[in-house]
Amino acid sequence: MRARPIRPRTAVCAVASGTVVGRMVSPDNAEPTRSAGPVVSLRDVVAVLGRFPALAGASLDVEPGEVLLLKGPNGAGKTTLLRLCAGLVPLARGEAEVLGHNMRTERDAIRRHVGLLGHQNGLYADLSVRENVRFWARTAGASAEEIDAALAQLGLDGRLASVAAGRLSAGQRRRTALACLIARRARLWLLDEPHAGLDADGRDLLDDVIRRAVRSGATVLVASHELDRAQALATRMVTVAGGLVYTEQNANPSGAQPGTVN
Amino acid sequence: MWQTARLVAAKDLNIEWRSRQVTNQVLPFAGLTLVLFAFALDRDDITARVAPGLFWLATTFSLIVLVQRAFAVETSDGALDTLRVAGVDPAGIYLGKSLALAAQLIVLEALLLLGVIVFYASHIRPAGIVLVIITALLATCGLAFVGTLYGGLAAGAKGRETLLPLLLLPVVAPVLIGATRAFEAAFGTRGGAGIRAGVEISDGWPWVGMLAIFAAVFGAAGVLAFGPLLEEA
Amino acid sequence: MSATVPNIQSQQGVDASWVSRRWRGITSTGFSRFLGILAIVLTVWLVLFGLIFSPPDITQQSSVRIMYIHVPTAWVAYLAFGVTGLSSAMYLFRKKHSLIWDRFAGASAEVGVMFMGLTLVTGALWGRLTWGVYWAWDARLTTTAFLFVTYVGYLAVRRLGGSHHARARRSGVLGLLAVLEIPLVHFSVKLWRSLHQEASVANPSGDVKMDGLMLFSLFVGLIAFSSLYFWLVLHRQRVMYLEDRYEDADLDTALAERRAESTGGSHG
Amino acid sequence: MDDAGFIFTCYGVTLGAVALYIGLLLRRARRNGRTAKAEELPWT
Repeated sequence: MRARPIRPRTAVCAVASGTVVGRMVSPDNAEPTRSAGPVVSLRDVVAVLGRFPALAGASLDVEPGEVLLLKGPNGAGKTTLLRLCAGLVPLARGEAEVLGHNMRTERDAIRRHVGLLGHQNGLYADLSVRENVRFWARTAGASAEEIDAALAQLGLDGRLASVAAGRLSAGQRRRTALACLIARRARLWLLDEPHAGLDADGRDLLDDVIRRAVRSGATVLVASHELDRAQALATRMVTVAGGLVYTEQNANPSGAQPGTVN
Repeated sequence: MWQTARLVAAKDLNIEWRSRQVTNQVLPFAGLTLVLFAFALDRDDITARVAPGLFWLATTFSLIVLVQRAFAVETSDGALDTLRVAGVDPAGIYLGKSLALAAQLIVLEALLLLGVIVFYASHIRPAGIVLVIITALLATCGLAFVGTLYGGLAAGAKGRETLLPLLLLPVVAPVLIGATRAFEAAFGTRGGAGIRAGVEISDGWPWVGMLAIFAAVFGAAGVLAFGPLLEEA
Repeated sequence: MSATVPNIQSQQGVDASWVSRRWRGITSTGFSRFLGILAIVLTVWLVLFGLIFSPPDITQQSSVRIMYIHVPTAWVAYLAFGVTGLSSAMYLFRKKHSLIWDRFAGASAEVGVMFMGLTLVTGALWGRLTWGVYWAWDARLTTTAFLFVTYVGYLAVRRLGGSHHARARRSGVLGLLAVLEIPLVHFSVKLWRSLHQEASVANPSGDVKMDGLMLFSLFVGLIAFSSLYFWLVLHRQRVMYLEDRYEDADLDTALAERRAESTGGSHG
Repeated sequence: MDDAGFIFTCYGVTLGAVALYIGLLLRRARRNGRTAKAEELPWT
């Protein structure tokens, strides 16, 4: 299924952000451009897992082309924040817009343009590396050349390409998942601990992948504990703690005051 | 939708081809069921008479195993999440997975049929061959549609191993009944009370109609409902 | 007595001092209290008529008295599942996706499962007296048993967890599928039986010659159980609302706790 | 009355089950409604 073009939503974006960034965003795959506003805009977002409020009123704006590093202790809500942006976690309270679309009402339009690398790689253990990449690329309508390019970019075009994903090491699986992500040509990349399991070469490759993604117009959110690595790459950094997002400039929660939600 | 369906079906069948789980585990399981039925019933004349029912019962049990497997593949490494994030058309996923499931079931049924003929000394009347094939195809479609629909509902849920049979078995009862009666007509055997000794092949065709309705109803329901079911499952 | 429920001194005008305050629970309103009293009165009446006033049947003797219970429970169970299907559709297809429809669907299914269980039990007792066996593979019985299991599964799915709307969506789909399933199961089971055996099992109500008092007893039973059903569903639905609300209220304290985690100042 | 055992079982089981269900329902209502104010509830 080919993706539907995203329709422009100038008014909503401008109102929501108050700032309009001049640079137009247009990835290689020549999707119709839309007016630039924040790629991610969260307002007092609450997300509940079971009965546990993983996000407790988080607010965040991410501008196009940013590489935003999310840091914070384990259990702070980083993973939930990324999964929420991917449309996997329901919004309990608050408002969220991703790529100019409302998360509650237009989730389908968001999803086609978001790529998530979560804790799990989303690979089929019995299929080879190439088959995995091919499957995920084709569901997004990528061509054979793009698939080959993605494999080559991560050094998976040699002997490894025909090995079953279940037999790979953790780092190699991570690389395969990255190749799938590249081939899917997302405009918003959500990387959850992408460094986990990668060796030094793999980390260099990851940096390279992120740089290329940004160059082609994507926006990247990275949650990582590898601060040295990620900081060199990031254009901005926020701290997630207790289900809230703290910007680096002022250490006050950007969320609403506790107790006044709704 | 069809493009996605083809991709997903090819992927599922490829996984099966690589892992050989059906060949190595489900088939022996189904064959074992046939043998155990023979032990439990312990009378040759009875097993021959109830062979069609046992055949479809073994198929139904295998269906549950196959559906569990089809969704374990999707949930074990978060592939289902990735499918949702990627916005892959749920109707396409549904049709693709149903198709792959149906293909596996057909292979299983062909071998089970052989087993029934060998173990239970059943024989198909020459005129009943067409009836057997059409019945098997339609029943398989129905089973695959229902199985995928309820498998998707239970996927990722706590206690899905027990929930799936609870949901699935009552629903597939019409298929079990219909396909069994149609097979009896083709085999020329009569289960149950055996009041009427002979049964005509034409007795089987109304059941084929019912199987077709079943497959159509649940296929349509699955295409419509699979998307909402996958959300936050 | 009312000390156990301190905040629910409902300020309604209905001051029924003859009803113990304990029973004026939080989920009751004037209307539901009326329904409840109606149900109690009619049930007492049903027991009196069913056990004492109505005459024994010519062919079934006293066993016909079971019918005054059995038929209304079956009727109420089918009504309940119908309401579940309807409410599921209302939740799924109305723009607003109001959770009240989901709660009605769930409440109705739960009450329906209880009544259908009772139908099976009373039916077995009656069958033992009239047919000599507790169970017969009659089309109607078989369909009923399948329905019972189906809705037990429905209730299991409702307990899977997730947000209220996730529960509503999942069970709504299942509630509609069950409605699709009923005619298919019934049709196939009926066809199965009709091919199989001659009418060895009597048509469950056909051979009862009803006189006026018997018919009246049955009628009382239907009204009594229907009002009982409406009372139960109304209250179950309200209890469900309270449970949902309780979880939501819990969220507020959980949120405060969650936010407090970050005030340790570990961020910089 | 003949078959009195069956008939009384039938009436007893039915009415008993309904009474049990009502009892559980009221208990749950009381437990979950402890913090509820009457005027907040949609049905009052």
